[in-house]
Amino acid sequence: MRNVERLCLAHLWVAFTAFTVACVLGTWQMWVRSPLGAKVGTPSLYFMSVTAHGVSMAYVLTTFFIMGFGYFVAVTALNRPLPGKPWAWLGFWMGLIGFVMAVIPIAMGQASVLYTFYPPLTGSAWFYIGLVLVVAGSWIWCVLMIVAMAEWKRENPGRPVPLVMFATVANAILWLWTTAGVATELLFQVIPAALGLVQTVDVGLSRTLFSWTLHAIVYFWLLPAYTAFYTLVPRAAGGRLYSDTMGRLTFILFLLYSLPVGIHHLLMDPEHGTGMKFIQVLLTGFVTVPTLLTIFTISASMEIAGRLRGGRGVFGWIAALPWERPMVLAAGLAFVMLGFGGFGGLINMAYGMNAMVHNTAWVTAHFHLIFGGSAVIMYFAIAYEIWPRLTGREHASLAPLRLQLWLWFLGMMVMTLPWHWLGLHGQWRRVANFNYADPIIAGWGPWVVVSFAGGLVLLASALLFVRNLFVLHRSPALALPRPLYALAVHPLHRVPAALNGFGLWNVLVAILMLLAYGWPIAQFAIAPSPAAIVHRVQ
Amino acid sequence: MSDPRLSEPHVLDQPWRVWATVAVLTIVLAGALLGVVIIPVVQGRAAGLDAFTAICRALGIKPGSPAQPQPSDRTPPTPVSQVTWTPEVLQVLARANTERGRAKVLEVCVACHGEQGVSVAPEFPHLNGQSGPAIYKQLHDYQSGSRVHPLMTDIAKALDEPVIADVAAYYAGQPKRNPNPATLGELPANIVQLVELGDPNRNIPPCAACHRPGVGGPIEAPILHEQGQNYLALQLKAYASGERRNDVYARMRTIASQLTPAEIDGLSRYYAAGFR
Amino acid sequence: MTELHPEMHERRILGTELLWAFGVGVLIALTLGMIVFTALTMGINPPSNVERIDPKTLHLSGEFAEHNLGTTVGPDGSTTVRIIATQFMFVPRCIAVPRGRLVTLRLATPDVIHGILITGTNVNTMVVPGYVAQVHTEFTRDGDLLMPCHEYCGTGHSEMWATVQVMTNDQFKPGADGRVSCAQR
Amino acid sequence: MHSDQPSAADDPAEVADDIDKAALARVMRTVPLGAAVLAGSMVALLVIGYLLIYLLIFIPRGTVG
Repeated sequence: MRNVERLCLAHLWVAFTAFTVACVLGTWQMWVRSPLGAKVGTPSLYFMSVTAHGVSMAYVLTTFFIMGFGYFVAVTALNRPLPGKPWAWLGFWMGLIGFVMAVIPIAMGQASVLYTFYPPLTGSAWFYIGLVLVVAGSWIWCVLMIVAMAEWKRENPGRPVPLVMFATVANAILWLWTTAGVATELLFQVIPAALGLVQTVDVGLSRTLFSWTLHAIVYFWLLPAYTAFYTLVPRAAGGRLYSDTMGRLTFILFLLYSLPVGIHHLLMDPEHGTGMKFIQVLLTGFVTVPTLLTIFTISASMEIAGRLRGGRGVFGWIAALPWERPMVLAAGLAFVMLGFGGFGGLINMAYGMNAMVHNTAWVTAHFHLIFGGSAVIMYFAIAYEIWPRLTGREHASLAPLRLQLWLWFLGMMVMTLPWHWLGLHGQWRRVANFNYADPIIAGWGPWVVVSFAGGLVLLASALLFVRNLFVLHRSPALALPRPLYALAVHPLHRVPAALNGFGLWNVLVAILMLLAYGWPIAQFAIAPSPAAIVHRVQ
Repeated sequence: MSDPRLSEPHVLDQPWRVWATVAVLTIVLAGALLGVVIIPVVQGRAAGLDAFTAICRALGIKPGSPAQPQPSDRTPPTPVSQVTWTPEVLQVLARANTERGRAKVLEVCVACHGEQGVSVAPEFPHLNGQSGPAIYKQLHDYQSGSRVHPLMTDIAKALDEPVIADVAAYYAGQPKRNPNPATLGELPANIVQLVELGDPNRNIPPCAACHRPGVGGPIEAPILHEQGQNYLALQLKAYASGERRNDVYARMRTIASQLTPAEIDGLSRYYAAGFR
Repeated sequence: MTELHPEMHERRILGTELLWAFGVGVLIALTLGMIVFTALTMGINPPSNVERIDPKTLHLSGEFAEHNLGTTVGPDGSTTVRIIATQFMFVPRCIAVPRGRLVTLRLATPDVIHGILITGTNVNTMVVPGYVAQVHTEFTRDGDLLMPCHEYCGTGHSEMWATVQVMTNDQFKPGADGRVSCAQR
Repeated sequence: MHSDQPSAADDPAEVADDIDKAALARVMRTVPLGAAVLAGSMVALLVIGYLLIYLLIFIPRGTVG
């Protein structure tokens, strides 16, 4: 009853339940938008569904998965009990109650405002209050992660924090910084407007505050995948991590550069000048650095494994890797999707060129590849890896696991590659139906059908994933738990404080945020946007 | 990196602190130099702007792009409605007194719109359960001449601002009870589709996107269900012909002028029957 | 090659990583350099017109009053298009623009956030209540294009679009008042 | 992972893997050649794709400012 296993499993099952429902909704949405589904459903139903899909995937799957995985890491990597376990349960229940509070108004059609908070269109106050509770629950997790690491450091002076915990705490700190923007927007602008306490809203300010959160939140979702790349994948492949130091630097760079770049989501907005937009585009250039470092470090780690297994030549090591292991397979597929998604992102961030693709299917393709593809396929792999530890049971067969990962990869590629093409031709986002009688839109029809087929494959994969987990709960007991976390080629024995904690980096984040967001926010204090009247959906 | 055998962590740390700070500041300053100075000044020179204006535009202190001159053009306006939705107006509506509204209704409106907002003749609209802002806007438009009616123009001109709000609030608070709802008969499927889905071919948005309570559409959009069939048809025709033109930005004129007579009839019956 | 001391070897690994980071830095500089180069030589920016306007009184006076909307050619030959984006319609619904000439699109909204793009072109901007969104561009091909609303603005969002007629110089003839409307087709 | 009774077997720093030191030293002579070629060519492809889209699609569609 008191075990951390229960805590982790509770979080993970909430995450994956929301995920499965959201997959069904997403597939239905693609059907409605395709030429096959004309006259199916109504716009009211469609936007209700999009809201539920976005909230479940972006806020519930991610937050609950990251919390559950974080608790697992804190206990297994630090090899000490989790501090403040009752608090962890409090965070869980706050999140779950918040989720239910948000879902009820969505289902009643009183929050069909999508999962982004863009007043003056506002939904029911319960929707926002529920989501604030989810975030507040995750703040408890952040504090527990920080405390767990601090206590371990006190007990182990001079020893480097295990990389996997260092990465998890980096993500917790990143999340605290990230949520500051959206929490301010919700508490001071959106919730008073939804409650009817105020009749107007400063839209320029609300968009700017949301942009504070909008980019870093995606890194919050991605960092568990990166954590797995550095700490789980090399061991699963039978090798060593190429460099522990670079792992630490990578997570530090993510903390530094994923925040002061949010205005690249507002490149097409009229409330910011070109100057601040350019500065944040430049900083966005730097947020690619930790990803590109990861690609090299992890490739090198895999190369170690491949060569240890007898691979030769420049590329022979790739074939020699144990692709039959889900973690290795998922990492390989995740990198392919990261490549395509990263390419889309490179186009998005390119200042004026953003105009070519902003708010088109290109963007939807980009974040489905990066988050739905790379991050979520690693969530699957992590779940497959830690579930035996959580349940004390072993997978009876790895074949259905591999099939599920392959289906997810194929479905994602078939769904998103047409979206890039459609986006370049101007297919816009967030619509319930297209007029396929229009000569321009008519040409898009076949590609929309292809992407719908990809959606069906994704749905099959999602259902297979849940089945695999259910089967595991009834599988034979695990004989001996395998060690999970990879060693580095040269394990660190001593590291500078800068690479063993976050004091310096928090100061630098504060400075960067002041420089990057000081003027964009201050301008609304000097000259507020002319007030816009709130439009309430309720 | 220094050799870890020779130094303790906190000594090791110093270069990290210095170099990380220098790197971060250099990047931001380079960005500022390019984005706020070099790019706008060079662009401004090509567009005939002085450097100061170009930099102010890049910072968003002055309007316009640093790369282009601002257009200028002003012609005198003739607005189709004088009503604006400001916090002050919404405040007036929120503070309305339904008792005073009822007194005014019994004195003036009752003859046509009934005490409970149920109209006495098919050419007059039912007002029970109508949205307050919708009634407020129409009375104002009669007052300013944006909407014209042989009776209503003079009646509205005799009302002052708080009374308009009171009357609007009174009728808005009356329950819906249309005594003579239309019977649907065989309502064609295309009418239901027009209400729920609109018509993408003709660029007509769904009626329900604005005329359903709590949908977050235009503030002045009236509630239509259980409105009189005759009145609805008359108004759609008046919008279609341009006879009625107090819809801001011609939203209803544009839509109504695309509807066929059969659709106008069908939509009027749909809403009169009480569908939402 | 001789066996290195682990710490020396770790430093060599970090040296390799640093070399990689340098290469990556060069590539990032190349992508950013493209942006800076085209900003300097071609004046390419994201649309960033920080021009405040009261969304509540747009229809009463000024350039966004109903009959001031549409395409106007000024005395100096510059083409300006004024468009209102409102729930759930663009006014006007058909927009005439010339090919191969600089066009300035100015958009405002009286209600919620909208956004536009024009298919096959680089015209794209958010339309945020409280601001005039402005795009300067040149249309490089003629024909009918779609201009949909690309930001969710309510249930009627999917039916919100306008048509853009890109006209050749022969077709694009302003009237006496400088106004140009779409050709009936 | 019986959480309240942590076992040393869970501490990664204390669990050696079965990788032979000599074998590791041998492969480390070639690593990261393959990784550099693989990752380098992928990143180069990305940047080339970016430049192609910038020059062949974005610019011909008309400049914006």
